[in-house]
Amino acid sequence: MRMTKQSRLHLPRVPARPGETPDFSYVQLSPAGAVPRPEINARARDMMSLSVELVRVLDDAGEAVGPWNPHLDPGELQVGLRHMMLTRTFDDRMQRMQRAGKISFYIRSSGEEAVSVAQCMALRPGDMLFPSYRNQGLQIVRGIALLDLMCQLLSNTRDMCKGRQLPVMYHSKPGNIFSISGNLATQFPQAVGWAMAAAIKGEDHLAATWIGEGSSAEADFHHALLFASVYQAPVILNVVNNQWAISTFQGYAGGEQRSFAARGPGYGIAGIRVDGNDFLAIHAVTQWAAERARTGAGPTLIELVTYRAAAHSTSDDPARYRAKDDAEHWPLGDPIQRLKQHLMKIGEWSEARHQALSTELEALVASSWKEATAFGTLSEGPRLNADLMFEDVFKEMPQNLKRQQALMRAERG
Amino acid sequence: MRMTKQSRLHLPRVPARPGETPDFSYVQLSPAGAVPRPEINARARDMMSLSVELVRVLDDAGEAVGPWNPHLDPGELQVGLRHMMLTRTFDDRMQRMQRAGKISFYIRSSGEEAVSVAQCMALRPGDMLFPSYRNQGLQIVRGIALLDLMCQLLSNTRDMCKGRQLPVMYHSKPGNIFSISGNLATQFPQAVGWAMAAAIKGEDHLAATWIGEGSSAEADFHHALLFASVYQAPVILNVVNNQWAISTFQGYAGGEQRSFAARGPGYGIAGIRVDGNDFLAIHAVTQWAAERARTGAGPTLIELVTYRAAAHSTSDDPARYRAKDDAEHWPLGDPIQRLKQHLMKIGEWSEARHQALSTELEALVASSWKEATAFGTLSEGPRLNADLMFEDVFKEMPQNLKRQQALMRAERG
Amino acid sequence: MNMIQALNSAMDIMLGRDPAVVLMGEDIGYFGGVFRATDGLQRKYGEHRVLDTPIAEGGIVASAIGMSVNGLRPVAEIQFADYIYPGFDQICSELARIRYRSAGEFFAPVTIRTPCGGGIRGGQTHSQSPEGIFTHVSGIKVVMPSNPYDAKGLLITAIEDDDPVIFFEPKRLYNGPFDGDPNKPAVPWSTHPKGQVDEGYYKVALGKAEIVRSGSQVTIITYGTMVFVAAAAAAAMNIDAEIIDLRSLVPLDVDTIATSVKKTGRCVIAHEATRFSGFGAEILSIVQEECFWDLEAPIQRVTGWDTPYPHAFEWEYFPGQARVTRALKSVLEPA
Amino acid sequence: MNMIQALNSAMDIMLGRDPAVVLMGEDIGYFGGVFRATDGLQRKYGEHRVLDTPIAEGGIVASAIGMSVNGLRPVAEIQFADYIYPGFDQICSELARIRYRSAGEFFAPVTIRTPCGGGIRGGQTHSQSPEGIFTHVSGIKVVMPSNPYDAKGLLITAIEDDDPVIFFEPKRLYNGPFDGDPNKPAVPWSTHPKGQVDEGYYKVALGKAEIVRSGSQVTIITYGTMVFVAAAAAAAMNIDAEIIDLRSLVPLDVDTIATSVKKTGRCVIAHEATRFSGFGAEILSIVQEECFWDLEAPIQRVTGWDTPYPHAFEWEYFPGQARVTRALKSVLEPA
Ligand SMILES: Cc1ncc(C[n+]2csc(CCOP(=O)(O)OP(=O)(O)O)c2C)c(N)n1
Ligand SMILES: Cc1ncc(C[n+]2csc(CCOP(=O)(O)OP(=O)(O)O)c2C)c(N)n1
Ligand SMILES: [Mg+2]
Ligand SMILES: [Mg+2]
Repeated sequence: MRMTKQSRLHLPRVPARPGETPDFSYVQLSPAGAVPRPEINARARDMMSLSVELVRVLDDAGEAVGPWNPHLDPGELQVGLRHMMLTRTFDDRMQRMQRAGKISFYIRSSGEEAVSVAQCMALRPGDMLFPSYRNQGLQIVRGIALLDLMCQLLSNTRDMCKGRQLPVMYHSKPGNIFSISGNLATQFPQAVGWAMAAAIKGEDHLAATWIGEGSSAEADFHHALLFASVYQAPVILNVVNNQWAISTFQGYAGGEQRSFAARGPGYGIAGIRVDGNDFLAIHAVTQWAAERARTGAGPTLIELVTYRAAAHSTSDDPARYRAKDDAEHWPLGDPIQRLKQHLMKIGEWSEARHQALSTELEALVASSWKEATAFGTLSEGPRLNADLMFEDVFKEMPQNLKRQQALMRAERG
Repeated sequence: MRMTKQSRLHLPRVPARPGETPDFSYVQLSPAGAVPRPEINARARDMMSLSVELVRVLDDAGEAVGPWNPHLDPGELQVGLRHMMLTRTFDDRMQRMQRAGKISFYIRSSGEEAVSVAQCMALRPGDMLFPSYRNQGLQIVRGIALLDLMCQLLSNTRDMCKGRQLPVMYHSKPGNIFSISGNLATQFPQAVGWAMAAAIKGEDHLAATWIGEGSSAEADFHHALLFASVYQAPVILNVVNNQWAISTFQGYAGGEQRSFAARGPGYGIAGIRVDGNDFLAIHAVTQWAAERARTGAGPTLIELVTYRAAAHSTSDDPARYRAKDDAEHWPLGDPIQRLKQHLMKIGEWSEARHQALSTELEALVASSWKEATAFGTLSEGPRLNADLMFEDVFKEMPQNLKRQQALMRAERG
Repeated sequence: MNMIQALNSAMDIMLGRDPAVVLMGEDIGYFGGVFRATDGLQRKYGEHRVLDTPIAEGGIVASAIGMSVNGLRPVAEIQFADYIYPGFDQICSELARIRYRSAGEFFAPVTIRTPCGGGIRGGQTHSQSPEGIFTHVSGIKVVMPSNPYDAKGLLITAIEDDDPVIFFEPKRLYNGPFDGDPNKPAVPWSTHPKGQVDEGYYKVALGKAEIVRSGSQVTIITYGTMVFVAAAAAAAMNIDAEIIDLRSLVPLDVDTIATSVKKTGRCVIAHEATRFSGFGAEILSIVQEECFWDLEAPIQRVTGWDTPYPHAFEWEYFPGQARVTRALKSVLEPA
Repeated sequence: MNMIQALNSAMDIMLGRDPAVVLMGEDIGYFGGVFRATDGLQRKYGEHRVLDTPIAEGGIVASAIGMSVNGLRPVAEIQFADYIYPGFDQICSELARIRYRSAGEFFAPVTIRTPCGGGIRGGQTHSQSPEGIFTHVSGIKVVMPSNPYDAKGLLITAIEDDDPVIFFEPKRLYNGPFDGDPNKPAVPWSTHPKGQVDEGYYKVALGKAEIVRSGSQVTIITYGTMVFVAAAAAAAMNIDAEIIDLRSLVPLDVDTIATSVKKTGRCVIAHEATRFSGFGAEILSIVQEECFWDLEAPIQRVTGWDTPYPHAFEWEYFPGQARVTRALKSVLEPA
């Protein structure tokens, strides 16, 4: 075949590659307080604009403005700030520990802490969470001990996953947090099924699930929206649009033509786009969606517009594919800084308290780490019994696995 | 587990089951001529209403009205009527032949003839078609000989599929019609890939593909819309909403909450809903979408609102799951009757010519059938050589298949 | 009862005994399923226990997983085994893995029922036997009954099992046993002992093969449609064959297999699925590993050919009595 | 060249020779792929020949099929073999069937590249070896090279082949041969003869196995990562083993296999994938069928266990030298 003509294929524009100056002009913003707040039982079709505008509560001065202001009391905001700071402190420490060879792999949520923390705080303990691998804030808010998280990261003798899962693939039955999968997007329709079961059982718990904007390209995203729409399942479907999927810009997931929230109304589901770095806006939107779900008004698709400030994972180097100081130019700032600014604005926080808190959290993380490593690390200390490899494949171990377990023991001498 | 509470799960409403009176009040109609016709290069987001309204040209009196009137000349309309009548005559005859045991299985397109015929006539011969199993009108318009279609249905010695495919799973390389699959929806994203290749090669052919509203629930539907949106592929994605998927009402595919065309704008794709029994409206909408694709204005998702007037297939009995005389109450009537009425209205047709034409077509189908059966039927006459079973698995037959072919011969003595 | 009635009875009983059991699938609710397996069950237990679903096998499996994690016991029907592939990722990356990756904290007791096999002129997309593929995925059990009695007992066991089970139903056997000759008049289950099915609750264990005929000359290891074809071929040759119906492929009853082959010294394996990398290869491997020193002739596999299942050549593809006979001859008088 | 450079060179050459060749996949364009296999190719051939895609394996395979039907030769990368399942339906219901069902009028010359196997601490979702599953699907060719020279020649052949090919790349071998001992210092390909790769165009035929070491005592049939592990184990035992690297699983080089086992009378089969219904079962079955009368001991399979690939127990799961040695011993001195 000879190619004589020019290609006419359209390719999504990527704003800034290495060496180029960051350019976020493509991000559609709405002024803080500008977007109206519909009734809880409003029909998806009657609030389509919510899916393309951007719900914001915190203005540039750090004031909480507009109809979406959740009017949370300062104490709750301080708890939220603490959770976000703990998440970041934890992330940064674990990143260093991976570099030090203590754990095999790590994924940070830097710059996206408000997503998991504010959303989880707006839900009830009985609500079931189906996270992606970048939602550690959910574990923090639900009170999973740092020790437990760290032991999982270390695949050590106290690992909740018995050494079977990659680091960060946590789960917690008591915490109502489902097992995280290494396969993208699979949790999305599972959450809808969980919610369908809640409805069938006549319970008013809801399910919430998170997916990256890149992963929304997977079939599971469509199945989730479709089943949620058909059965009006009590579920909150969250797309975390942090602009990047490893090296792939969000335009390649469809973000160039339309917002991700806009997929919702196409399926007859409420779609709402929110400032993913605005703790108050996220909390308000999530509470609104939760009330819709609980009152039988149907599912909601929330797009959280944020930015992946760090590398995709410890295996990744973003300098290869995006402008180096991108994150500093992100128009929606940093979630921790913005909530801190607001708390200080309303006289409920100070630099001194902030300093004290971060020192406290550093110490907390450090002591937990010390405790965790006592149970073994990748390179040193006690190791899990390899026999565990053969358990939980089935409820009872079948003949062939018993036999293989014995062979494995023999091999190891 | 004990279930104490009432289920709160929502289930889509099915308007009329056997014994109930047909009820089509759920179908959103727009008056003929009422829906505006946007510019070819209009952006999807600026014409969202097109995806929920209903483009209609023929009014109840049979007049062609409004901005979507394609102003086709009477000759072309007469050709269209002929194609639709031939499709129906062919379908009815093949249905009878299946009942007579001459073929194993058949699927009619009764009541939906305008979809394939009008759309195909609005496209160019170089445009590639990726049909479902209910688009025989495409084969008729593209001039595939009845003899070839019938021999495929008979899996006889002249079968284009060499006996490998179920009846109706045609293909035609010269006719630019892709091989039909028994697996629902798979052709939808394949058509997008074909269109991407056309763009890469700098050609201005487009791809058109058809899917049932029920099949739009499959992952392939989402992949097609997503890839079409990301690469702005020159493709026309058609959802034939004939209200039923075997026994499953369209509400179970998401049609209760929102139109199928509305999925388009959610992905940033033009979505347009058209009266699927209105030859002129379908032709106009398809031509509009084709021009968009050819001029690089992007893909279009068309929902054709029609009714499956007959059983799903020869294996199905709709009396088990829907009101018996449903079809007669369908608010959009019958596509053949409506075009006939229009042609008579404009003085280009008469009962006499209609009679003559149907007699001619009956004869044509009958003679083709006679010719086809001479090459063998399911029960009598010459049979294909079973050796063919082993060919075309690969381009060259590998050792193991040669060996198995020999064994098969030995078995047959 | 025929096999459809037996399956219906199993689901009826489980819906009645356990409020956590729900049925879901395409056309299974109001309509009762394209093969009528769920006929009448929505009327009896309501629309919230017997759910019609969108046509999305991936969505069906995924939502069934979520439901099961929330305490229900979904029984999902995939209309034809040929259409299970859109759900493949959710089955082998998720359903099979949830207990393992959560160290047993979460589990997904989902049963997936699906009709398989040819013989009904369904062509390449309504005739497949993909069971072998699923036996390679650690964490799911795989079952295929060959008669109404087993079908009911195995399905009840599968639904009560806390591990995921894929339950293959040889559709050619729905209405009666079939000896491989499509020209013979059909035999109804009512005339067959395995068609005598108790109305009530009973179980057939997973992982237990059944010796449907004990014999001394050769062991025929088979399952599903081929059980009756093999029996008929052996009878026609009148040889004293021991015929084993595996019933469940995972877990596999290696003891019954090995004991038999050690006794007979000869082995034929028969299934309808494509030969290359079909489940017969695993059975053959196990027999070779367990019984090598007892084998008096090469083990033979009787299978479908390594092609799709062609519409017009269904009976040339199907491993009928001629193919079984040839294999039996070669193990009895090896060249 | 290491294996990544060899694969990159193959794609570079084919992009240069044939304007119909396009590359597509997740992160393969600007970034050059998570394993760098397509590094520099978008810069060299442009964004319209080397396409970044959405994260949708099903969409990638489906659109590649459509492109191929329109005259292109897409080479699609699936980032990890563990993530090929969302594309499974398009692969086995469509890609494998298009030539057959259209009686050869349409065909889909798509090549799917995907890294497989463990040994990089990837845990259960970055370590799988699903090749066996695809060998059961009639209509697709399945290839797995074990070194840079073969990787380049086989990939060029696969891209030019008019049938669909799934091309598995044992990722542990990307940077060097590996004898199964993770504690030994890594050996680069530069020190290995198979790392001496011509810069230019050349082909290695599909369906031809390579005898990497000829010997008389036992035949070791293997492919991918296990080629070097098996060789090291045999060397350590210093036995005179004949080692066969299959290179392509479909079509399979039965003649080379049978000739060798007839000569040695003993056979060990080794692969990294899970044992039950793995490809080893088909190889074992064929050897048993072809060489029964020549076998002096039961054929042994050396494989991964029937569990997912656990993160913390990677080397207890991996079929290392100890497992190979045990099998060799048992075929050489059967109990
Ligand atoms: C099914 C599947 N395909 C591909 C991958 C490899 N992969 C892991 S993360 C990732 C990017 C996901 O990006 P996004 O969904 O935006 O989430 P983010 O990392 O930005 O939070 C990819 C492609 C995978 N894990 N699973
Ligand atoms: C993947 C897959 N799942 C299920 C089926 C069985 N099946 C064949 S046609 C059909 C209904 C399709 O309905 P729709 O898409 O509305 O098309 P229509 O028959 O109305 O034209 C079903 C469920 C199939 N062929 N393929
Ligand atoms: Mg992202
Ligand atoms: Mg329909």
